[in-house]
Amino acid sequence: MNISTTTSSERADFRASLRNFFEDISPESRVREVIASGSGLDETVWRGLATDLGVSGLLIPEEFGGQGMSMAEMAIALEEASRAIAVVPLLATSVLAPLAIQLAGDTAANAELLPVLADGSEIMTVAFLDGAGVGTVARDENGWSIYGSKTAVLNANVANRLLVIATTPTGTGLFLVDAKASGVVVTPQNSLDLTRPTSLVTFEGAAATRIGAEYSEASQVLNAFGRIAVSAEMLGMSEKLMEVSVEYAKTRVQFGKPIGAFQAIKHRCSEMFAHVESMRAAVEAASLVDPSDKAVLHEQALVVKAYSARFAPWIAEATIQVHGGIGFTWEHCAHLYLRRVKTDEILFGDALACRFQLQQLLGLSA
Amino acid sequence: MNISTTTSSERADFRASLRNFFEDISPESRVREVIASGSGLDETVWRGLATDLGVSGLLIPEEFGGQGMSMAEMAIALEEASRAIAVVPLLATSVLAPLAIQLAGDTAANAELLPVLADGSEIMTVAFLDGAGVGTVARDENGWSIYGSKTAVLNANVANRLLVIATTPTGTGLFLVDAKASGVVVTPQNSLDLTRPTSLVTFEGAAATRIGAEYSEASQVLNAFGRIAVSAEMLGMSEKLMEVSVEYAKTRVQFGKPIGAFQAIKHRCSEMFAHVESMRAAVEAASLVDPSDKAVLHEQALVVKAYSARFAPWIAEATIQVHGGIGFTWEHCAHLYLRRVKTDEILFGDALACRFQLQQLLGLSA
Amino acid sequence: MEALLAELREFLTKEFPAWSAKWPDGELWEAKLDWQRTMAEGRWSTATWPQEFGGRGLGTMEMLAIEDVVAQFGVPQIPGMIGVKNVAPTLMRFGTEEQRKSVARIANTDEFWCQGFSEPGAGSDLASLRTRAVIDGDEFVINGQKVWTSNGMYSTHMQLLARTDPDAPKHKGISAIVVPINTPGLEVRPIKQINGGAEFAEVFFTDVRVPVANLIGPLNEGWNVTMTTLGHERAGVAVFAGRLEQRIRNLIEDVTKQDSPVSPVISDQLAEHYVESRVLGMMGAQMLAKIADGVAPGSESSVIKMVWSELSQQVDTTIMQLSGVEGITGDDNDAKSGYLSARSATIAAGTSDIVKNIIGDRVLGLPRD
Amino acid sequence: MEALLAELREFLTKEFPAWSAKWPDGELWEAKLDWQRTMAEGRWSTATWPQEFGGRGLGTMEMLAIEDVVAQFGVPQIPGMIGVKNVAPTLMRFGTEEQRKSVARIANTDEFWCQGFSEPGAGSDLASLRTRAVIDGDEFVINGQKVWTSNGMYSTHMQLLARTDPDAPKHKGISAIVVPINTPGLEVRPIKQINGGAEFAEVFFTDVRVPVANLIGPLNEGWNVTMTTLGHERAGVAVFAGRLEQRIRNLIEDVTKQDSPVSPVISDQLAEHYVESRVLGMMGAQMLAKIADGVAPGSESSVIKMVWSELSQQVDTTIMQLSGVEGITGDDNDAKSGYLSARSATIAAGTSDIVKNIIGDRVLGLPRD
Repeated sequence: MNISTTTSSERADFRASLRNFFEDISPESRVREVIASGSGLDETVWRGLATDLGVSGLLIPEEFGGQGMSMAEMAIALEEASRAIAVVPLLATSVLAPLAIQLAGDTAANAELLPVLADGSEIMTVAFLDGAGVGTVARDENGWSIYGSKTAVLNANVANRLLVIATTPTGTGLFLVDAKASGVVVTPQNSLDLTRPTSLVTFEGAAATRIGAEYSEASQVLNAFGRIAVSAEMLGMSEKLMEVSVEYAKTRVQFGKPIGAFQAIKHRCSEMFAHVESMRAAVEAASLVDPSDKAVLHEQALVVKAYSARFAPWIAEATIQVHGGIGFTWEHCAHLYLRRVKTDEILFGDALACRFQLQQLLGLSA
Repeated sequence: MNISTTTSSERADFRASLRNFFEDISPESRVREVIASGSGLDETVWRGLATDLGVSGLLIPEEFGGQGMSMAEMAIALEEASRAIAVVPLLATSVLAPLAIQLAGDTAANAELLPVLADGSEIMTVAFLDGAGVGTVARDENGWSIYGSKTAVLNANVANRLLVIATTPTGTGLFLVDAKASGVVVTPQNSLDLTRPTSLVTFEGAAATRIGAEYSEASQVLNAFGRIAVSAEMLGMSEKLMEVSVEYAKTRVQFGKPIGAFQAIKHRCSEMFAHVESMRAAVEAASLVDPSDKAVLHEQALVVKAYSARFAPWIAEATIQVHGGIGFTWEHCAHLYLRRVKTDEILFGDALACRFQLQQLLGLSA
Repeated sequence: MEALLAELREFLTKEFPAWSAKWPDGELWEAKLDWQRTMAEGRWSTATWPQEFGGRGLGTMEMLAIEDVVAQFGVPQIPGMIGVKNVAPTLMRFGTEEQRKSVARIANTDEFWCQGFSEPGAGSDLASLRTRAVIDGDEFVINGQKVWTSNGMYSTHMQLLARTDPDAPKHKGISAIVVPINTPGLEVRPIKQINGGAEFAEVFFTDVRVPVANLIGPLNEGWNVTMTTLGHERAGVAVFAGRLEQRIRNLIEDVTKQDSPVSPVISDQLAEHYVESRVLGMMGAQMLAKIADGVAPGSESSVIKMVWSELSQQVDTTIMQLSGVEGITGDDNDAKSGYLSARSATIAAGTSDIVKNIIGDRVLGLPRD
Repeated sequence: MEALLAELREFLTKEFPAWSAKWPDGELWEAKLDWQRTMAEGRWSTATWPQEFGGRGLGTMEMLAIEDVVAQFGVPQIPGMIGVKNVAPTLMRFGTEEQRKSVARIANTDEFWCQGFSEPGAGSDLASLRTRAVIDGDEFVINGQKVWTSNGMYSTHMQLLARTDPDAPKHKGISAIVVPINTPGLEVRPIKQINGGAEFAEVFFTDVRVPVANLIGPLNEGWNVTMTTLGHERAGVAVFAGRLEQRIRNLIEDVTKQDSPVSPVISDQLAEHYVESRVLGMMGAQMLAKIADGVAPGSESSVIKMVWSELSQQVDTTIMQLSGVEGITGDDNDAKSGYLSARSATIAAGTSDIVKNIIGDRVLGLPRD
């Protein structure tokens, strides 16, 4: 991958323009409209990200119409989009899909697929989690066919094409499947996260194109990027929830004073702040790791995910607690964040699973 | 065992007389004197417990000069003695030793040993924990001889005779060894607990008398009683520490008000109270279990120990936190309790070890 | 006691299948009302009421035993619980002769009552409520807003707490008033919760007029009138404690039946829940034993409430963790909705912070802030 | 920077073995003082002092790099740290010409300073201190008591904070005053801690008289005089963060070398400590990078202090747990004394409660109580 990294002051500018963008066109009221519509996609935001801000192409080299940037910039986009709980397939289409393709090292696939991702003209998603008790296998039957099922496929309901990680006769491969192909069934799930619908995708001999060769190592690197990406999302949401909690604590009066004057509330807010600052340090450090140093990337990704997946849900839960009854209502934003945070917690392994992998790296586990 | 249980109002009277006794003759100043003397035994308190209050004989049948009572009464004595951090071998000599002997079901041993325990004329202790990396074995060499070492032997420095649980050629046995016998070396340890010195006891072919027959099942029952006993101790200490903390929180003024008015302190005290009440319920329930129902006894003992070993240390630590700097001084009582609580936490298995055994009972562990 | 429970078992063995046959969809509102009428006819829902009001005059322990048997049969909860458990006892004790006529109608679902307590500005600090009731001739004129009114959408009447003397100290100057829900000026709107349910409502009062005769108990004594009967609920936490213990036993049994073993860390976490729930259950049992001995429960109910709410929330979080991907995709919808619903455990009926304040202030005698 | 560190390495390679040869028992007080003199002669302990005071005029980053190298060599900490790090900078900035003469003597251990701040009634709430200094002619007459005075037993001088205007608001009316320890009326008693150590002292003042010329900075401005130089210590927490991360790495390495594997639950707990310490280390590194860029650190130091103190306490508790029976019998005395000592981590230099208040009040702008 041919990437460059901006300076921290350039990144601050980038963050400011994203924040303005989302505040303008994706306020919470708009998010709720899109959720109610059931479409699972805010077209306006998506077009804006692709065309005005170039976010869809951040991780795509300039030769393929992208910006040729690093995870350091994409982390900011993920933070800001999640802060706004925007209903766009940013993680699936602009992070996982272009990285999955590039990690396959297939020149033809890069040339075909990266440009349509960079300009946002096509929505793709990566199907990486096997359905319960069902693996996904690829068979070479005069061309590849996929059998099995994938669960929790992000934004599959709006995707044109699916990148499927499947078991091959000799290992693991990455495959491109048309979402409308015969033998592909996309069934929307009753997802916890209302801003990012997931689907069960079943394959019954769906025709597929293989991208690149053996993919098992690439799949590990993709997981590492995935962990950093969802951690950035959790950071953006946690920061927002902390701000919402602090604001409420300043204004809500009970027993004759703002509740933020009570230590139980004040200290909860201070702990939120400490966790947000910690997550920020960890996401920044992980997103600046040189991706060619795979061992370091793997370790840092596990650390940041283990931390975020443990404390971001705590912050979302504490936000409801600080708000009391009002935080438990559908109308309050807290649950929208809680739902998305809990989803990020699980994707690419929860905190316990990441710590288990770290134990292995540290020689603690047999 | 021939035991009877008192009513709860009789037990309340018993508690009151014990509380008075310890407040009178074992105030903290006295405890510190005995600690400083290095003797590890407050003779006055010990005599009083044996002769005035009959505590040494609580768990010993009347036919052997004891009171023929149950763990329900002994739990109260352990709570009150530990509340006063009295420097007496109550756990070792009046709980573990008589139970160890009676569990062996050896009529002659009962007749010989229980009366001198009941009247407090002899101090015995039970050596049950193998020294690091060294087992304790008994060999039949024209009479039994013991080899190996035991660690953390409570009050061994003042004991006349030791009850040793050792591996026999066919299983496990209980053995009586004279503390002054040739081949027995008692080495005082640098114990954390200043009120209940432990020793390393090494045996190099020390002559021993076997009590009863195969002891492996009895040893399990003894462990269960041990767990209930140290939980009762932790309850007594936790209650005292809570009271000390609450008292301090009412009087210590910072930032213009008593610190107990600050929620951080108030809620810490409320949590202490909740844990103390929980421990009280658990100790009471466990100490009222019919000992002949071994499965129930085993389970309840694990539950009460798992709970107490987790939260009593927290209470002792929180006491220091509530007190700030003064709680970190040698002169404040907190560390004397912390040291004894942490010791009780470890004896008969810490919370994690007890939970592991519970997992096995629940079918959770392979 | 045994004869009583035998009678109950016989009753349920006969009536529950009959009701199930009559109502294939037991979740229907009408079906639930019908079940409540059946339970009232048998004088089981109202067993603690005095006989002259159609009850059996039983004590708390008997009622708890009855509830246990009822739970074993798996019959639905009666929908008018608040009326039966909270409102009716208040009316029996403080109500006028006219008001007491509601008691029988509450039992047989002719009337369905809610309680108008919490307000947007008065949640944890309930006594700071500001809904006003001003006497104008022989009527109260009520203005203000209530929130978190359980069953507000289905009720015919409200037991309202309103401020009748704004100059009195916070806990004084509050009165309890009967307000028919169909009174002009009163509007009820459902509150949708984060789990999608809507068991609560907001209620708005704009110049709502009811007769002064609707006052329950003395004027300006509504706080005491209401808190006295809230005490009836106290023993309930002991039952909650036992149920949570059973729930954790069931969860662990389910886990042991799974094909793939869980992580040793989760296993230990389940054992931790088990230990805490066992101890909670012991506290609950001892509290019930005290009640059975005629001793009024003291601080136990606050401690049990505090431990129960935190533990039950943790258990739902653990279940969600056990469900993994199935929890976020809705393939295990019970885990998902249990997790979301459990967020209220440490908020409803006094947040954990408030319970800790109460223990600190009232039990430990710590200085108030 | 590299040349500087090379010079330091050369210095330590020569001087440390020489010192070790001279003092077979490096724990002796005289040995430690001798090492401090050696470090001062090399201008390494005083590297951040301006050159005119015998320093090297270096910045924070260089000092941290120096401390890293010093730590690598495993040389003892200098005993007069408080004088060198806290008192001397204050005297250089606010002291009279006479007072500044102490600076060189602090470096070479001719003078040994402590700071008299905390009082029995003024711990977390330091500004409520009540030790009085009343001007009587050209002397202060001092009465009161200090507590938790680090190195109080070994000091020749104290930088005292005393109240000189009892009518002023809490943070005003406090002055900083030089008090020689041998002044009549002053008594120092050691405070024994729960781990058996006695690095702190109580100091009693009974009509202690010192010249008004001993005032440091303006009268009644002692709070600002002192807090300004306390700021010098701030960057230190970043170093603590890095050291805790390393400590946890070492602990895990030791555990992996054990013969018997630890429980999977403890393994997970160690991994949890590892994750938190790695993140803490990242925060520390980013804070240092900011300082290196000339940006003043803001709220980071409070957050790092809070996380550090809780995590380091947890780690010592885990070590005690790993030691099991050996911890309570003293067979693993490091675990035991580490556990006891760690109780002060959440108390010393601001309790965790106070740090959370500071973050809430100053960083988040929450209303003060």
